[in-house]
Amino acid sequence: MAKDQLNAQKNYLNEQKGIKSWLFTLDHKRIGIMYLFAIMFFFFIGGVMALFIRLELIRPEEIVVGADTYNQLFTLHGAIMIFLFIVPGIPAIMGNFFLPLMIGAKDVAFPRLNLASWYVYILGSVFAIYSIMNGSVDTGWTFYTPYSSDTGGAVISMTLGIFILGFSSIFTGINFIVTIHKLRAPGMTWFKLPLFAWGTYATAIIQVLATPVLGITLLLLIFERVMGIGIFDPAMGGDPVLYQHFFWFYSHPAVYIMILPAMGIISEVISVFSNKKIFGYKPIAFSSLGIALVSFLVWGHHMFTSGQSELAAMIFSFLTFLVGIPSGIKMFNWMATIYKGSVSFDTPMLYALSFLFLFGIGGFTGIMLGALSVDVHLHDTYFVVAHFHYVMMGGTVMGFLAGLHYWWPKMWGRMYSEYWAKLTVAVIFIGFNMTFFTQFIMGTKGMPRRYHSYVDQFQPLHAFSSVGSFIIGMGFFIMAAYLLHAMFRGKPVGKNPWGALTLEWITSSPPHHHNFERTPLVTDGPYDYDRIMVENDKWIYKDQPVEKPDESQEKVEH
Amino acid sequence: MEHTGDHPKFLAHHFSEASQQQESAKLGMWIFLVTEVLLFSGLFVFYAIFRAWHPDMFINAHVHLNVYLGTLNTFVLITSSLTVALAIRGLQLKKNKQAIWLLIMTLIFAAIFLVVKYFEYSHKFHLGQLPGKFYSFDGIVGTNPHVFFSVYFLLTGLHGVHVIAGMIVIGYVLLRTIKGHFSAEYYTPVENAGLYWHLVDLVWIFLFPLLYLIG
Amino acid sequence: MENHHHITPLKTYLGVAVGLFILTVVTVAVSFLDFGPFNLVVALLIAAIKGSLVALFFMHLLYDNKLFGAIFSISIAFVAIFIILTMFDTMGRDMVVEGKSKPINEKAVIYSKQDSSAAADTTQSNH
Amino acid sequence: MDKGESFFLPAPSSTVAGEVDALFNFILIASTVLFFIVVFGSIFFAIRYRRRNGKRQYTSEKAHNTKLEIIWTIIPTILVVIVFFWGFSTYLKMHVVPKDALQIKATGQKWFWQFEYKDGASSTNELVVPVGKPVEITLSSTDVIHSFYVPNFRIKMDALPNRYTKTWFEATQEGTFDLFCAEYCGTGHSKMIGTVKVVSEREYDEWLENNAISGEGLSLVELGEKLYTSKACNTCHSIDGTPNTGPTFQGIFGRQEKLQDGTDITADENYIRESILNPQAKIVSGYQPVMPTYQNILKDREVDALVEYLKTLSN
Ligand code: HEA
Ligand code: HEA
Ligand code: HEC
Ligand code: CUA
Ligand SMILES: [Cu+2]
Repeated sequence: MAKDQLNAQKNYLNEQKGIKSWLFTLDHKRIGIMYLFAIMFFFFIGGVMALFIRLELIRPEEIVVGADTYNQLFTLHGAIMIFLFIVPGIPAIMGNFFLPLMIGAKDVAFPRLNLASWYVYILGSVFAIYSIMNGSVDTGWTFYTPYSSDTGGAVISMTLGIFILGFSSIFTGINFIVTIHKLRAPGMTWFKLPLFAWGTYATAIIQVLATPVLGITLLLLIFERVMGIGIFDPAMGGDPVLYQHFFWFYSHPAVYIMILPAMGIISEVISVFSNKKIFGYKPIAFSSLGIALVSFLVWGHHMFTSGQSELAAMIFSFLTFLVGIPSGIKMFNWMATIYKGSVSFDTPMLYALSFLFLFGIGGFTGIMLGALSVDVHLHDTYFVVAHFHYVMMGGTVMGFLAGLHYWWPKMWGRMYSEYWAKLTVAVIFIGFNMTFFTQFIMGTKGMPRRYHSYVDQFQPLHAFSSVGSFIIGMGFFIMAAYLLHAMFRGKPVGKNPWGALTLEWITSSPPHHHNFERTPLVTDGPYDYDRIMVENDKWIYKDQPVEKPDESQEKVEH
Repeated sequence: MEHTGDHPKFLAHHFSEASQQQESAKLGMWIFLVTEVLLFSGLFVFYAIFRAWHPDMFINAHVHLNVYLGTLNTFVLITSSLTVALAIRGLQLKKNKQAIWLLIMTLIFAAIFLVVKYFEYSHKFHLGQLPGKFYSFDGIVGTNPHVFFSVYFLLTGLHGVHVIAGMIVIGYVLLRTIKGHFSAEYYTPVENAGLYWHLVDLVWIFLFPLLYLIG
Repeated sequence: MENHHHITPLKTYLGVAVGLFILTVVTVAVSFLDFGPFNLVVALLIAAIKGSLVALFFMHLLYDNKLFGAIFSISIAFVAIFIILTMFDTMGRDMVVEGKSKPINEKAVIYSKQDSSAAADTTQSNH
Repeated sequence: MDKGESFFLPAPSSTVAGEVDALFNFILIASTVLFFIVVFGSIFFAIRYRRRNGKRQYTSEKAHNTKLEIIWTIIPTILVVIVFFWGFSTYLKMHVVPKDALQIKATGQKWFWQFEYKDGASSTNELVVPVGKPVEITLSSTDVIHSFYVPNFRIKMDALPNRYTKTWFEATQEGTFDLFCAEYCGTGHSKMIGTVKVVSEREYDEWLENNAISGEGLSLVELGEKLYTSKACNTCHSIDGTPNTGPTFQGIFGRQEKLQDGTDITADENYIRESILNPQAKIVSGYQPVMPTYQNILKDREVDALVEYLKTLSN
């Protein structure tokens, strides 16, 4: 019976019907959902490739794929995970869906641009798929010259694909900046913005400033390949190290494109599930901006052994450390938020705690890599591989999963099974540490990355790591199952199952087409848990125990 | 729907006021211009690094560019920038006819720019002063002169692509002006097209001395 | 609801355009003089002035929301960062240990066909 | 475990290794402490202040504490400044080559290392150095970027095409150490593994002498057999019939080869010679044109030796 109720109630999912109503929609929520499916598809592909990589590495000799195929596998795994999954991931899915809701807007500033960004994403991914099927790419996701300027394969169509994907990223970025500047609901001052909005705002700044440089870099790479213009290829009078400057000018800031929105989600989740006012709102907000700006000054830390000048290495190392401090500020503030909270251990909170644990390790190992002399030893070993999986998978993906579970009931109006969800957290957490902690040890022992085979001494560690990766795979398999189940069959939820105070929770689940019945008037902060509590979709004020007058009332309209 | 009464036709449903929509569009445009500047930045870095490495070669090579044609094109672009600016002024003052003519003039100047560029290019093609491995001119002393022509063609080529894109955008707003879509209350698309065009001009203002005057 | 737009006087526009023309003539004229390393500085200075005129008047930065100006300045700042930090590397490779900055063979392969002897020369001298 | 090997790091066997390890351990310990405070602190608080019987409560309005905030900004800042200077000083040491260092040229090539010592001695994939003496390695590459990495020495430096880079080390311990190529360079990247043999100074001098007049005493076939491994042919060509990156050498002499352009050719002396010196001229069908040229690496006699050796594999 309850199920029917949900279907009867009008929402963005059922207000219009048919495939066309999706493909031509301008509704940011639907675009978010379309991104969800597209991006999850590529996450799955990238993940399956990762499992093949691990399978191959169980033993030093060839098991399933030869050296060339292996090289293509990690290249595609890296490129897909970065450009098709994690960079667009949180902004395009959760940002699209929830940013307008959280600031009380009816839509993003440029809905048509938003839809265009989805199509551009698809176009870019078609190029990527085309390249995979036509000769593939074996350059590593970094496309270092001169290897990339004379290897065979579909380097040009792949880079072109990534070039196109860049536009999608830029469109999203422009949209978010303008939306946050111009479409906040009345009363939503800058310092009442939810921290997720600050996170996406900082992300959007990076997207706008860095992505064009990736674009021109890849264009130059293509020109180098076809015309030998002499910028990167030493045979034509160019300098391969210069390519690395170009590439990392984008790709270092890009790692903060990945992490900042995840940090935004973690701020939301920790506050909500501790039912406590977020500690240090302003430091957290400003540290996002700080990270965004400083992130442009550190790219050279990927090049400490590349033959760049010692002066540059020194500057880049110093600035690298400065990025650690704002990240630390966030971590400490989250800890202080939990202190004396009223903490519940729902699935999103478990992911948030996993985030703290794993990102902590990833971040501190980043500091090791930033130290010049230590990086000389660790560069291009599995230590780096472990570092970036800890920050990307352990950081961003955990943040992403926290967000996915936190907002899933809002997106679909239905709840997943807490039992299976909690089990999955444990499976993924354990599998993840098995897979990648071993890689730290391999790295410090000197195991270079991008190796199809290796010296025998690393065999036990590699095997252990591979077992871990299959456990992760299992975890995701269970997750896919219960989330899909929840989408259609889950128990309907009310407006606000978690008792959160941000605006997306005052509208119905799933929200209807225009987000809110009427534009909300914002008077409370997003984290005023010291004086507001939500029980059974009722906003209870500590000093005036009446229902929150305005937005929380059900109204039938449209 | 909610939009009732005095809501102007051009106002999208998710904005509450015309000024909000206009400011949003302009903000979006400015951010877009930022991405354009950074797109060019890569080529400026290319230029800066190689010029610093091979200053003599750059100086020897740049004399092969035609300063007069470059100067002419500078005048042409500045004029076209002026005409767009005046076209917007025309709309503000409700002189739509004038605006239309000024936009047409802008297009004409843009075309002149391209024609001049065409002559410059074909001359270089003829001499074999081509980028990268197609370079076959000898007569420039210095290390790797083909790199200078790579930078030259990439910078002016990317700029040329922007000129063409700008012409399309201006053509589009011109059509809409003719159709009477714009008024003194609403002319944001024209303004944005203008901004784009000024950026094209701005880039050229830097390209011109860097390539033609000092190499 | 503030819907008043600044309308720039015709005189200002024409004045700016004339200024730009004059500066163009100046920069071309100056390029025939030789200030040594300052050639670049002078040329860029004039270009910067011209650019500012376009941005402030044609693009209305002077009258518009200050945010736009800030955004635009940031983009210029990042271009500068890009160039400067990269140059810390490319210009400083010999700083600590000599002999690392120059290519072994200065000439690109496309010239080796034309004069292989010259190319061979540079190879020798660098050993 | 070897001497000095720890849970994370392999045995330190060069003069800078100790310094690198010291910093590594310092960061490790400092991070572990901070990690325990932040992460286990958070988890502890979460459990300590868990929601009892599912009831939400109003919580403290405190969201700000200047003293704390200053502390957790300043302490990490101090730590990273220490780490920065420490790391930088060792890094400089790694880059400033001592004046009296022994000079060896190392060239990376797909997919082996070629070393050239003074007096014309050379070796492939095996770097021989004396213990207790600083050794300067001048790196370059003939094709793509490779990277010279000896984990036990804690040094790594990219070898760039058409440019020299430098690194140096002073081995403190005799023995044989792995030498990896750490920069991705294609199909054979993971096979581009060599060794560094650290020997006493006397042995080193002997080795140099023997190597400089290499192969004088051997017959052509014997020399060819030696070259087959020492010049890294074995990384791509097997002698037991299994195809690898390149065709097998088993039965190569007199074999009919189908070339990529469709023509057939019989492998005779000239063909083999050309294949070694100018491998791109004729590509065997089914293989990539990835074989490096040995033009400036092999002496004439050595090419002859290889040809003779290959002949023996056909009976
Ligand atoms: C989400 C992505 C992400 C994130 C967030 C980070 C974060 C950081 N990364 Fe990482 N990194 C990558 C993704 C990421 N990285 C990738 C993909 C690569 C490899 C690419 C490739 O080569 O293929 C890489 C490689 C990489 C290198 C190059 C290694 C090499 O190739 O030799 C370096 C070197 O400095 C580095 C440093 C750092 C630092 C200092 C941080 C910092 O931001 C971390 C800050 C966080 C903390 C420090 C923890 C919390 C802080 C506290 C609790 C306070 C106390 C702190 C102190 C005392 C400092 N990273
Ligand atoms: C976001 C980034 C990201 C993520 C998430 C991962 C995830 C994983 N990665 Fe990867 N990795 C990179 C980015 C990433 N990686 C990059 C950039 C490189 C460098 C490439 C290069 O060198 O060029 C790299 C390289 C790399 C290597 C090194 C290869 C080498 O150097 O030789 C290895 C080896 O173990 C590895 C393993 C794994 C494994 C086991 C996972 C696992 O965690 C994967 C688990 C995921 C799945 C199994 C998918 C299951 C999904 C579903 C079932 C669908 C779910 C659906 C719903 C939820 C609806 N990765
Ligand atoms: C990087 C891998 C690699 C190395 C190292 C290498 N080769 Fe080759 N070689 C190949 C490949 C691939 C081919 C087939 C394609 C071709 O004909 O060029 C080949 C072909 C040949 C052929 C022709 C084989 C035939 O069946 O016709 C000969 C002879 C040969 N190599 C000799 C050598 C010798 C001698 C050495 C060492 C001194 C050596 N190669 C080192 C990759 C290698
Ligand atoms: Cu050579 Cu990797
Ligand atoms: Cu980085």
